[in-house]
Amino acid sequence: MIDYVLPIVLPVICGVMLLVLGVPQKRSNLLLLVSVAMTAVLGIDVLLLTKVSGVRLNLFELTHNVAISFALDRIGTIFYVLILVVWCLVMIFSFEYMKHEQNEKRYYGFFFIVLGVLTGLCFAGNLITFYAFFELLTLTSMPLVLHNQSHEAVMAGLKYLFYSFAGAYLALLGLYFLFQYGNTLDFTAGGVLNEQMAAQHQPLLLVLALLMILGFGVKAGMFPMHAWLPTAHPVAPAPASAFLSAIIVKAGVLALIRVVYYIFGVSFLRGTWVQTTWMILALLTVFMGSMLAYREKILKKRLAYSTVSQVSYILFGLSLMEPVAFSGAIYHVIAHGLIKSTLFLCAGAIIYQTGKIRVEELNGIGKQMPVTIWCYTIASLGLIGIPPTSGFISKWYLASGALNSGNPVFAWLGPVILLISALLTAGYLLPITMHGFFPGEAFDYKAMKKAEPCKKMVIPLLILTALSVISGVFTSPLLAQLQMIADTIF
Amino acid sequence: MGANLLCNYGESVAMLLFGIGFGNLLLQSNLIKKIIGLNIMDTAIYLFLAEKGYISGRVAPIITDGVQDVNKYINPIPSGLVLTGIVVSVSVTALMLSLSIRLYRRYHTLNLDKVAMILKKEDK
Amino acid sequence: MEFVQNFPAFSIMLCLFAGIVSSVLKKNAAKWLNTILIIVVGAMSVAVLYYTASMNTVYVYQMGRFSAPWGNELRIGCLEAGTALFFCIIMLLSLLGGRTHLEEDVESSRHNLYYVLINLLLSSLLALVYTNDLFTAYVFVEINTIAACGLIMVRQNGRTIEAAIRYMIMSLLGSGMLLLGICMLYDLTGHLLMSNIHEQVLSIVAEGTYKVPLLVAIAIISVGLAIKSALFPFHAWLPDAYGYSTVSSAAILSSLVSKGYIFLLIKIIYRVLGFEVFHDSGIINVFFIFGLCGMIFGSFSAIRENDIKRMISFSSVAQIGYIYMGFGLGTKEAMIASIYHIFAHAVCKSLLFIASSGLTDVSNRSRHFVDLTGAAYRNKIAGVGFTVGALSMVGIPLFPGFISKLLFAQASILNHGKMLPALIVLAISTILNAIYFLKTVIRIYTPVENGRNLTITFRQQRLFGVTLLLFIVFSLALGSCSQPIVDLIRQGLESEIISSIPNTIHQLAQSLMI
Amino acid sequence: MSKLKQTQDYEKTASFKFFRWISGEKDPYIGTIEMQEQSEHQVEDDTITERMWEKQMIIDEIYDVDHNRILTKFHKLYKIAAVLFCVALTFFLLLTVSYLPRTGNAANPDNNEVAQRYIESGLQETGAVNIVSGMILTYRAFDTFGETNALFIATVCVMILLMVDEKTLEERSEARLNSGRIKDDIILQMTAKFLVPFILIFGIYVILNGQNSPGGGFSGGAILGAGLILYANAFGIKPTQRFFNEKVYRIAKVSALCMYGCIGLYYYTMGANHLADHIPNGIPGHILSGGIILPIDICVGLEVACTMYAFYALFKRGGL
Repeated sequence: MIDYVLPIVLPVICGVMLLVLGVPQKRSNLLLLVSVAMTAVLGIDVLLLTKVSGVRLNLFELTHNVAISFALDRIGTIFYVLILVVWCLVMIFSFEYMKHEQNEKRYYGFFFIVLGVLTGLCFAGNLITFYAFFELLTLTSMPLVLHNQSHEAVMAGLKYLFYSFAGAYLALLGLYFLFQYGNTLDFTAGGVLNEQMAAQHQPLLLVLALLMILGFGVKAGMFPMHAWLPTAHPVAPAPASAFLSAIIVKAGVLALIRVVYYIFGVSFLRGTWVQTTWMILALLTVFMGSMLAYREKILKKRLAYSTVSQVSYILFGLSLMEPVAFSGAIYHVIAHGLIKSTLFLCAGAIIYQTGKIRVEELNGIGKQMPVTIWCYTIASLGLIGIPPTSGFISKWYLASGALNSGNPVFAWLGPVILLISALLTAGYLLPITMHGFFPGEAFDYKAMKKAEPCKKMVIPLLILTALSVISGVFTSPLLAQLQMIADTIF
Repeated sequence: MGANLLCNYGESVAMLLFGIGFGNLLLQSNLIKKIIGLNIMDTAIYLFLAEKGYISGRVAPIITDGVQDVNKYINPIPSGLVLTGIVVSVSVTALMLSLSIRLYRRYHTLNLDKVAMILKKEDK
Repeated sequence: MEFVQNFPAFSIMLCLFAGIVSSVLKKNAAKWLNTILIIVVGAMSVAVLYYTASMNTVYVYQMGRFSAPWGNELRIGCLEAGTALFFCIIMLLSLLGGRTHLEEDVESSRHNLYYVLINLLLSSLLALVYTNDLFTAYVFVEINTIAACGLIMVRQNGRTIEAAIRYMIMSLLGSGMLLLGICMLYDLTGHLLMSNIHEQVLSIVAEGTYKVPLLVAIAIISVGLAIKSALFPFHAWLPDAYGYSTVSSAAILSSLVSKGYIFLLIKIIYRVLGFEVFHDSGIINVFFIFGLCGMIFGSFSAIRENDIKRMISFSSVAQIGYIYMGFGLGTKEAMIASIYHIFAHAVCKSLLFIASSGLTDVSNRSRHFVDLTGAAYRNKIAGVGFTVGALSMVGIPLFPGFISKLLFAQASILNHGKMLPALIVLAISTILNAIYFLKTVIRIYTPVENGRNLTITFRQQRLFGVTLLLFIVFSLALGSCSQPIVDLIRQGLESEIISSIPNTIHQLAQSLMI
Repeated sequence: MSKLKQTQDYEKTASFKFFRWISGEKDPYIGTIEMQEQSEHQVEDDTITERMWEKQMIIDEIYDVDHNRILTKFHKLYKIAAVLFCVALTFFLLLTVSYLPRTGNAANPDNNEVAQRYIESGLQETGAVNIVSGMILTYRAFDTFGETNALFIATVCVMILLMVDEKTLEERSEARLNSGRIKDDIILQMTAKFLVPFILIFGIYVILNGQNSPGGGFSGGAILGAGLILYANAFGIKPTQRFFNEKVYRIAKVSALCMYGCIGLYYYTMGANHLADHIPNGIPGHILSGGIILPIDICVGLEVACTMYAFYALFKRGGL
C-alpha cells in the first residue's frame, strides 16, 4: 500500500505545507525548503519505483463496484519516469527563473501538488480513479496557468477550465455507460467490454467511444477543442509552460491510451468509423497546428501551436491501432516531452535575460547566449526529425506504422502529412537559429552584450538536450519495452 | 364516469367548492380575496370529511342512554379530523392576514402584481 | 422495550418543550437552549441509529396506550434515525454559521421568537421523519410550513414579506391538496396509519375496485408535496424566499425544509402505497419529466442570475430536479441515489449559502458578481468553503456531488426506457452547473487592485471559520466515505418494506368483529 | 489599435470569429460571459437629466401593466392556464367522487374495526362520553398536541410581524385617545357588562364538559376568547390590562402548553412502555372523569383563549 500511496500523497502534502506555511523572510530559505522537499520526494519516489510490483491495490470503495484502485503497469511506468525527470529539471530551472515573478511560494506549492496528481494518474488502476485524478489535474494545474493574475491570464485560465471540464464530462458520459457494458472498469490490456452486450449495442458503444476520445482529446489539444491550448500555455511562467506543454498535455494522451487500448480494446474499434474520424481529426490537427505555428510571431505562442501539432502526431500514431505505430507514438511522447520542455525553457531563458518575446526581435540572440541557442537548435532538429535525435526514431516508426496499417487512404496520406508538417516545423523553428547566429550585416555587434544565463538555468537545459539526443541513439532498451507493451494489447 | 356522482352530491359540492377556492387562490390578485379562496378550499375539505363520516340513520357519536352499539352512531374519526383541520386553518389564516397587514403598511397595496412591480422598480 | 427506543418520541417532545419555553426566555438563554437542544437531540439520534443499525431492526413506538390502527405511532429504522441525525448536524452548523448575520438582520427583541421557530421546525422535521401516521404527518407539515414562513419573514423588509406571502400561497395550495389526498385515501381504506393503509391499498389493487380514486389520491398527494418542495413548474416562490432571508434561514430552508417534504414523499411511496403501486401509477413518468425540466431550467436561470444568493437558490431548483428524476427512474437504486443526493445537496447547499454570506460581508454587502471580485482573498476561509461547495455541485470526484451523480447514472442505466434522456440531461446539467459555479469561483479569486473593501481574517470570525471548516470536513467525509452511508440507506429502504406486523392486526381485528 | 479600428467591420463577421476560434486566440463564448473589464464610470451633468427622463419613460412603458403588451399577454396566458388547471382539477375530483363509495352507506371501507372500537369500547378505555373528544385526546393524542403547537407557532409568527415595542405602543394609544376615535358607547358597555360574565362562564362550562358533551378545549377556549374580545372592545384596552396583560398572557400560555406537554409525555411514555397508568378514568358523565382528557381540555382551553385574544390585540394595536 505504501508503494502506491506515498508517492501520491507526499508531494501533495509538501505542496499544501508550502501553501499554508508563512512566507520565509529570505528567498534563499524558501528555495532551501523547496529543494529539501524536492529531494525527499524524488528520493522516495525513485526508491519506491524500484520496489513497486504490478500488484493491484484497492484503496477503498466509493460505492459498490467503484473502487479507488491503483496498479502500475509498464506504460504507466514510462510516463511516470518521464514526468519525474522533466519535473525535476523544470523545478531546478524555476529556482532562477521565478526570481522575477510574484508569489513564488504558491507556484512551488502547486507544482508539488501537480506532481502528486500526475503520479496518481500514472498509478490509476481503473477508469474511475483515473477520472478522479484527471479532474484534479485540471484544477491543480490551473493556478499555474493564471499565475501572474493578469486579466489575460485569468481569461486563459477560465478557458482552460471550461474546455477541460466540457471534455471531462463527455468522457464521464461514456463512463456512466461503461458501468453496464464493461465487465469491469479495471484497466485490462485488450479491453474490458462484455462481448455479448457489445455485439448487441455496437452503434451506441461506438458513439460513446468517439465521445470519450473527443473528451479526453481536449486535454491533448485535439481538434475541434484545441483552442484553449495556445491561449493557456503561453501565459504561464516559462517553466510552467514547459511543464504544461511537455507533461500535462500527455495526461490526455495517457487517457486516450487507457480508454482505447485498455477499456474498449483494439479489436472493437479497429476498422470502424470511429477510427477513421479519429485519424482525420488527428491529421487535421497536425497540419493545422503547424500552419498556425508558422504564422505566429510570439515565440511562446509559436511553441504552443507546435505542441498542438506534435501531440497530434502521437494521437495519429495511436489512432492507427497498429503495433509499430503504437511504439512510435509512445516514443514520440518521450521525445516531445523532452524536446518541448527544452524549447520552452530556452524561450524562458531568453525572456529572463533579455525580455524579448517576439521572434523578429531575436536577431543576433545566438551571439548573446550561444549555449541556450545551441540547445534550442539541437532540440529543434529533434522535433523536425533529423537523426540522430529521438524525434527521428519516433517519426520513423510512425510513418512505417502508417504504411504497414493497410488502410487504403491513410497509409499514404498519413506519412505525406507528417512530412509536410515536418517541413513546416523546420520552417517555424529554424529561423530563430538562423537569425540568431547570422544576424546579417545590419546587426550592431558593439551594442551586443554576453547574456548567457546562470548555471541554474543552463544545466537543466543541457541535461534535457543531452537526454533527447541519448534517447535517439540508444533506442533498443526502450523499444524492447514498447514491444512488450504492444504484445499485450494487440 | 362512475355511478355515484349524484348519490355523493355532498362530496360533489365539496369538490366544486375546492375548485372554486383553488381558482380564487390562483387567480385573484387581491391578497384578501386569495385568503378567502384559501378558506373556501379548506372548508370544502371539511365538508368532504363530514360527508364521508356520515352514515344514514345514525346519530352523532356522543353516547346516550349507555348504548354502545356500532349501529347507532356515525363514524367519529372524520369529525375528529375536521376539528384538527379547523384549528390548523385558523392559525394559517391568522398568519396570512398579518402578513397582508405588513405588506399593506409597506406598499399601500394588496395587489401582488403591483407589489412585484414596485420591487422591480426598487431594484433599478 | 429498551430505554433507547423512547428517544425519538423524547426528541420530538423536547423540541416542542424548548420551543414553548423559549418564547418567554431572554435572547441569549434562548440561543443556548437551542444549541444544547440540537446537540442533545443529535446525541439521541446517534443512540437510536446505533441501536437500529446494530440490531438491524425496525421498531414501532406507540404514542399512548393504544396500539396500531387505533392510536398514533412512530416507526423507527436506521434510515429515519440517520436522517434525524443528519438534520440535527446541518441545522446546528447552519445556525452557528449565520449567527453574526442573525444579530444584524433580526431585531433583538425577536431573537427568542426566532429560536422558537427553529425549535418547532426541528420538532416538525423529526416528526415528519419518524411518524407512521398520515394525519400526524399533515399536522406537522403545517407546522413546518408556518415555521418556514416565519424564518423567511423574520428579517423584515419588503422583499421578505413579499417572498413569505408567495411562499405561503404556494405552500397552502400544496397542503390543501395533500389534505384532500389523505382524506380520499382514508375514505378508500378506512385507516390513517401508513402500514394499515398499505395493506388496504394492496387489497384494493388486487380487487380492482376504486382504481380511479386511488390514482387521483396518489396524484394529488404527490403534486401537493411536489409544490411544497419546489419541483420545477412550482418553483416561482423559491429564489426570493431563499435569496432574501437571513443566511441561517436560507441555509435551513434550502437544505432541510424542502428535504423534509421529500422524505415524507418517500415514506408515502414506500410505506403507504408500496413501491409497485406507485411505480404502476404513471406518476413516476410525470416526476421524471418535471425533474429533467427542472434540472435544465434551474441551471439556465442560475446562469442568467447576477445575484449570488439567487443563483444558489436557482441551483436548488436544479438539484431538486435531480431528486425527483431519481424518483422517476423507478428503481430501488435510483431511490438510493435520490436519498444520497438529499444528503449531499443539503450539506453543499448550506455550505454555499453560509460561505456566500462571508463573501458578501467583505464586498460592501453587495451580492452582485461585479462587487464580489476578489472576495476570496479578503475572506479566505469563506472563499475556500465556497470553492468546496461549488466543486461538489459541479461533481468533482471525492466530493459528495460526484458520488450522487455516479449513483444516478448507475441507476439510470438499469432503466432502459429512460436511460438516454436521463444520462444526457445529467451531462448537460452538469456542464451548466460547472459554468455558473466555476464562473463564480474564478470571479471571487480574481484579484482587484484597489483595496477599498475591508478584509476579514480568521481570527475576527472564529465561529464562522470553525463552522465552515466543519462543513468542509463533513462534506469531504460524505464524499469519500460514501459506501457506509449508501449501505445504511439501502438497509433502511429495505426495512421500509412492511414485514409481518399486519397479520397480528388482522387477527386482532377479526377477534373484535366476532 | 488603429489597425483594429479599420478592420472593425470585418471583426463582426462570423467567419472572422470562426477563424479566431480555430487559432485559439479568442473564444467567442467566453468573452461575453465573463469579466469585461470595467472602466471607471463617469457621469456628466448634462446627461443626467436626459437619462432620468428616459428612465422615467422606460419605467412608465415597461411597468405600466395596462399598456404593456407582453405583460398583459403573460397575464392573459397565466389566467387561461390557471382556469384550465382549476377546471381540470375539479373535473378529475368530480370524476373521483363518482367512483368513491356511497355516502351514508354503513358498509363503506371507512366504517371498519377502528371506528367500531372507538364506539364500542371508547367509554371504558377513555372514560369519555363524547367519543370524538375521547378519540382526539387519547387515541390520537399526538396529533392534537401537534395541532395546539400549530396554533402556538402561528401566534409567534403574528407576534414577530405585528408586535411593536412599548414606546410606540404608548404613543399610538395616546394618539388614538387624542383623536377621539374611541368613544364610550353606553349601549355596548351595558350589554357587555351583562353578557361577558355569562360568556365566560359558558366557556368554562364547555371546557370542563368536553368529555361529556359536544365541546372541549378548542370550542370552550374560543368562547372564552370571544368574551375577552368583547370586553376589550367595550371598555378599551386599559381596563382589560388590569387582569389580562402581557405577563398574565405569557404565564397562562406557557404554563398551559408545558402542562399539556408534560401530560402528553407522561401518557406516551407510559403507554409505549406498557407501564401502569395512574390517572383514573372516573365515572363516565361526571365532571371529574375521562382520565387525561379533562386536564388537557383545560390546558387547551387556556391556550386557545389566549391565542384568540392575542390575535385580536395584535391585529388591533400591535401589543397585548
